[in-house]
Amino acid sequence: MQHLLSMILFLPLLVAFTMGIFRVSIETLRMVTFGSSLMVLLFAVVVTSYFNVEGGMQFVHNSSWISHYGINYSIGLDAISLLLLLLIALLMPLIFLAIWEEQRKGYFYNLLLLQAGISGVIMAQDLILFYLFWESMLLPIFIMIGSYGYGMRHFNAMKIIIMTVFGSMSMLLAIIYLGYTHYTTVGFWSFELSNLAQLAFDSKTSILLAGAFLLAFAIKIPLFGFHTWMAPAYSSSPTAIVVVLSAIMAKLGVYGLYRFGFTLFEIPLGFYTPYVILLCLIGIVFYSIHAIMQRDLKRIFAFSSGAHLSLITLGLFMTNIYAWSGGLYLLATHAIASAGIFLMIGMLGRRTQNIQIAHLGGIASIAPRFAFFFAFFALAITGVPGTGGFVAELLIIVGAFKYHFWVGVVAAMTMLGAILFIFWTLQRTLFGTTQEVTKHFGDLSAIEIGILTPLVIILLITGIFPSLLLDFFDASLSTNLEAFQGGVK
Amino acid sequence: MLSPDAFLFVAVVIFAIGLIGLMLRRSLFVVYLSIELMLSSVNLILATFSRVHGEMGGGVVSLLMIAVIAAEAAIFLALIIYIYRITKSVDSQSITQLTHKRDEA
Amino acid sequence: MEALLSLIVILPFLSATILGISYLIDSKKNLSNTYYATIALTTPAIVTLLSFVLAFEISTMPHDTPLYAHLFDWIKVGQFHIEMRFMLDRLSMIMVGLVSFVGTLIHIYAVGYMQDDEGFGKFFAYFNFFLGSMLLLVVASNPIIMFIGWELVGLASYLLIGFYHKVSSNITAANKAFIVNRVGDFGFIIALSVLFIALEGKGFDFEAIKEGIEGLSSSTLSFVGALLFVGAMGKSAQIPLYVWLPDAMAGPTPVSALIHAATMVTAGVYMVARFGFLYNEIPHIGEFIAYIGAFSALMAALMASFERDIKKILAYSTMSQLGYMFIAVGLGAYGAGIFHLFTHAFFKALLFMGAGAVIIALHHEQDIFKMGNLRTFLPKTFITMLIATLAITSIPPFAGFFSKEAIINHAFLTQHYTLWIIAITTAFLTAYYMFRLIFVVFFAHSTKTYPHLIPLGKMIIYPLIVLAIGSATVGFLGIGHGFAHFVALPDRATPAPTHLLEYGLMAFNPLIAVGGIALAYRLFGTNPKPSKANIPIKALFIHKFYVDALYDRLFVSTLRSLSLFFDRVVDAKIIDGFLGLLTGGYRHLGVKLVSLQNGTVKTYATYIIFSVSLMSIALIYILEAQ
Amino acid sequence: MESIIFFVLAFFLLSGAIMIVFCKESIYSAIGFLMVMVAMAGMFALLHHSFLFLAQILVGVGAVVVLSIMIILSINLKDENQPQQNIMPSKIALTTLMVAPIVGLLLYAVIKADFTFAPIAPNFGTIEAMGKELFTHWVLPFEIVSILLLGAMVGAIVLSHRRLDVKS
Repeated sequence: MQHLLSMILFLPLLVAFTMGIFRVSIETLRMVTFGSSLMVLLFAVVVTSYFNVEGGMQFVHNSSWISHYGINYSIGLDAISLLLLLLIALLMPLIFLAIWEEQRKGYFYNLLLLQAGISGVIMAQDLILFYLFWESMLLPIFIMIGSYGYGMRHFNAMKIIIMTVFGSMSMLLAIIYLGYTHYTTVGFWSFELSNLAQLAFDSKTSILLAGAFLLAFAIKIPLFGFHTWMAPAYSSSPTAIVVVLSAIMAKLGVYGLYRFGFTLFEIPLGFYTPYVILLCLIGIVFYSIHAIMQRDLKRIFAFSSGAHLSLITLGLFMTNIYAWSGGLYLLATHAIASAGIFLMIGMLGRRTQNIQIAHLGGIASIAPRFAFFFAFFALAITGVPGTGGFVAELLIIVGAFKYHFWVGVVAAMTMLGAILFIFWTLQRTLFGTTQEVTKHFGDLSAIEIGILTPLVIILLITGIFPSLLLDFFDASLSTNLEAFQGGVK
Repeated sequence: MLSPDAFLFVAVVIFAIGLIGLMLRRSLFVVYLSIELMLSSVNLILATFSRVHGEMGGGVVSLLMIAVIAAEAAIFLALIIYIYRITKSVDSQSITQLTHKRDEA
Repeated sequence: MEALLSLIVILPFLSATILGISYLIDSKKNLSNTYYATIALTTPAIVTLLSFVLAFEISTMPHDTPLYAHLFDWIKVGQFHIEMRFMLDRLSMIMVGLVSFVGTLIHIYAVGYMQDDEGFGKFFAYFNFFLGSMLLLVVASNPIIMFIGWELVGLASYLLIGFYHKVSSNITAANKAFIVNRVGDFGFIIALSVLFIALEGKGFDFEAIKEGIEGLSSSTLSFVGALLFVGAMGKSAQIPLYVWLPDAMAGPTPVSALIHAATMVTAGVYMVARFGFLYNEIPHIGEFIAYIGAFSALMAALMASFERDIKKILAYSTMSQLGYMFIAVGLGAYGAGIFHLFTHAFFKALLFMGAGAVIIALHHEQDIFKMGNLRTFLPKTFITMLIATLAITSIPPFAGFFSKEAIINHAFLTQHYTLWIIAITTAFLTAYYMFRLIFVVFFAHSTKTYPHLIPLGKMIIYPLIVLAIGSATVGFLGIGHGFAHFVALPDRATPAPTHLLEYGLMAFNPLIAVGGIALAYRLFGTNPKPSKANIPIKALFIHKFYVDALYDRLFVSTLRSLSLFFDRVVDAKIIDGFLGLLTGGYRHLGVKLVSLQNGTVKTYATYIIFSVSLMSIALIYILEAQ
Repeated sequence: MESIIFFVLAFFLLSGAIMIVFCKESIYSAIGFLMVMVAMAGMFALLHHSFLFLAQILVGVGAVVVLSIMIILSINLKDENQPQQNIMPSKIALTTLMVAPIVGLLLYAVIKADFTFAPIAPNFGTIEAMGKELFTHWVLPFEIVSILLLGAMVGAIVLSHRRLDVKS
């Protein structure tokens, strides 16, 4: 039980290296990777079953790694990390199923590394460890966009890596400074989150440090102004990567803010709160309007992701229980919905070799199942009641009104924002008459339905019985919120 | 009686002239001769210090240096001929193989 | 009883799911229409039965003890505690009965109407889904659950308007409907949130709100009330959010009958009545609602008078009648408003279904000026539609007379004479445009024949007859305010009229209507011609006051150009431009440094010497310093 | 007497150096180089390094200078092949300015250190003493230099026999 988390973390790595050393055939590779992702899912489910909702940080494992600088292999989970871990564990088998036909081995290796990196980010309790995984999950993405992507893939891969690394460099500096300060004030080196949280800084330093962390996460999320890597990267990415990018990676920015930002810097983040909220509000409106005239399905939903992530971040920064619950709920449900939509865009692209909206249309009349699932995920993104997105948006909006009236009004605009472009997109993609590329559009196969159905079911359950999930992280959230508010006072 | 300073002064000045020649002139011959000049000035310094300390080590090194000068002369002159045969000139500016070439448009 | 109440909502969703999955699995079209029709019809029939059972139960109980059915806790976060709980009081009982009864009839009608459509199964999946959502809306015990139903009926409406999805303009209409509705919902959700925050900790059920609002300031309440009404504007097609309703006629006719006439569009009225206790605190907002309703009624009537599409005439007529309802609920006569809602559901559904019968008989012809003399060919349709038309023009003793008269008189008695004049004018116009339709479609061109007329099936005709009986009789429920007393809504007090005044008013309304009929007969009785836009004011009416063009210019084009601006200027020029300055600066520096590396050895030697000389200076300095 | 000899040698040394750098024709530079080497040999003699004196004359003058002159003459540069370069006063000033700190540092060190000649053994600098020193303490460098010379020889041969069509 103690090592379950480590197994989740290292199984994909182990599989990747073993497979790489033996240079197995593509058939074996896809079987084994799929099997390993199922194993990870199983482990994650086991972890969940042993998880104590009231228990705070659990499954903690701590062993010394680079002892001279106090860097430890320190991992653990609380409810929110567990939620993210479940998400990635659930999505990976689906992604492997979705790329079943893929002949290039690099896909599988990179995805395995990516899974390990993301799991590491979620579990890490040591800042250096966190940083290590944070950067290592970027590499597979860089490689995959660069080698298997579309369009201006090299440029876009460079753009995403330069912008995100720029942010994480500032974070690294801050991390090292924190560790050094711990050394000078306490007497020994440590990068353990719980230790660093005890440090006290004068206000100017802490604002700078918080800013450095914030920059890294703001680029990753991305908030308005740091977003120009987003649409190009999404449009150049292969399906598997775009699913991970939108469903998990972007969320990790928010997670990082929650886990590290709010634990380390309660007070200085208060200094940034108005600005971040402003950026989020601009983002909500800006991304929605921006998406209207995009011509490429991936870019449209990239901006939709951006708008939702702004909303999640907004929820996080308003620091009341409604907004936090809503933000985390949206984090989960939007991950599922956007994974669904991007998987479907991948399926669409495989059929038509073309995801330019202008060339699509009429799919509903010859492929009703495809149309149903596509429309379902699109509507789930707009937050139609009955899907989890509605619950989340409702909570965030209520929280926003609790925070400030006008913030609430703009936050409520998400209800308008998403539909502006999504309905027009649906019209041009699914409805109308068929065109050249959609004339022989094949409906979804049984496997594809198998991939998508779990996501649909999850979205429906989260929409109809939200208390199931909300109660799950309510305890963690309330505790952290109280701690945070206590810190501010 | 001469002081060592006099010798050293002379050596330093010759060294400086060698440096100036190295920077100032483009002709490979002059560059070569400037380098020889500097080597010789170092030689002189070695000899002087050998005398200052009354030990033979400096002199021996100086002797070895003379051999090095000879070797250097052989190589350098061979190179000059080589370059001359390629470029038909002994201009140091004509050798630009080390330049950074922009490969993208 | 509780289980029955839950079943009312759950059953339609269940059958919608079954139908939907069957339709999706059945890609080879092996399942017959009978399979779908059986499931689709059983559900509303059972729901209707259940609702009658419950109605019996409710009407024997005192009016202030509603029936509750608690399903599960929906959300419980902090003070935000929303239960999935249904409430059946007399108001929702009326609505449940109405929706399920009229819904059942329209389902039957739709089986006949959609018989040849390849999306038969899908249609009924949507239809049952709508029914469930509408029932969820009306039995919700708190505004959040109500809002869920509110949104879901919008979604169902979107799906059904765009049912013929191969024609892109239909989808445009569907999008318009959904988006405009969402604009209304935007107001709704803001109102709910503000109300919740104001009442935080006191619970959010309707009863809790009723008790809670007493402590709130009038300005908060006015704000909430006004924004709630914005939601109603969207759903119930009032100025300025009415633009979607005429376009929504792109859907199949049963959809127009069920959703865009009888049930969904009246949700706004229902909501205002549901929040009657709140609007009673803020009568000035109520007046505002009444004026919006009045102007909508008038404007819709004017547009209907010049419309040529049979369904759009009825759509404007719906909007106009909804305006009447808002006059009533705005002035605090909730009972009268709901009564008009009730009667209107019968005759407007009937009108749409009759129009649908005509349309299907004529191979999907919708222009009334291409019809005529149909009374000889479609006698049953003619009779039933005539009854409905008499009802809507408030000719006694048909249903509309009682309900509309109550509203118009209420406006007069509460001394809102402007409203009264508008209402009377609209009544005149209603009679005019409705009989214009009847005359043009059924009387004119008395020699016209239709060789290729499609015979109408029983499934289409029988519901018409049932509804015609309803349209003729349900008005009597309202005699002596019986209906209003039964519903027991918190009506604001009205001054009692003298008998003379009462009878005067009662006689006045039918007279006005008869005037309208006479005008219609004079213009369209024998040889009708479509109106031409020969004078500016007519052009204004024919072009729908240019509102569509205005909205298009104001919102659609602006958003599109803004989107392009964001893409091409903000992103590409400003943000990437700024980043470009950074990266470009880096690159330029690189280019500058590259020129230092010019490949000539001499230059490199110079660098070395230069560096050495710098070091020398430093060394001298250091040595001197020691 | 020694001082006079020193100044004469120093004069030749400096003027030879200046000739190397500032003469336009390569052959004059070579003559300047000859002067430097000879004067340098004289300097060695003044420092009682008789063997160095001999080696400098034999190797420096006899081999290096002669080889240089021979190469210059054999290439026989025409004017158009000469680097077109005017020695501009401003450039001289600039390079001098750059060199000045180095010279300054060295002179500074020399003045500060205040060296004096130590008394020397009678056989200082003789062939015998040098040989002894060379083969007792300096065998390894001596061997290394011999290898260096071998390498230089091979290198020079390879370079001069290299085919010319490698680069255009």
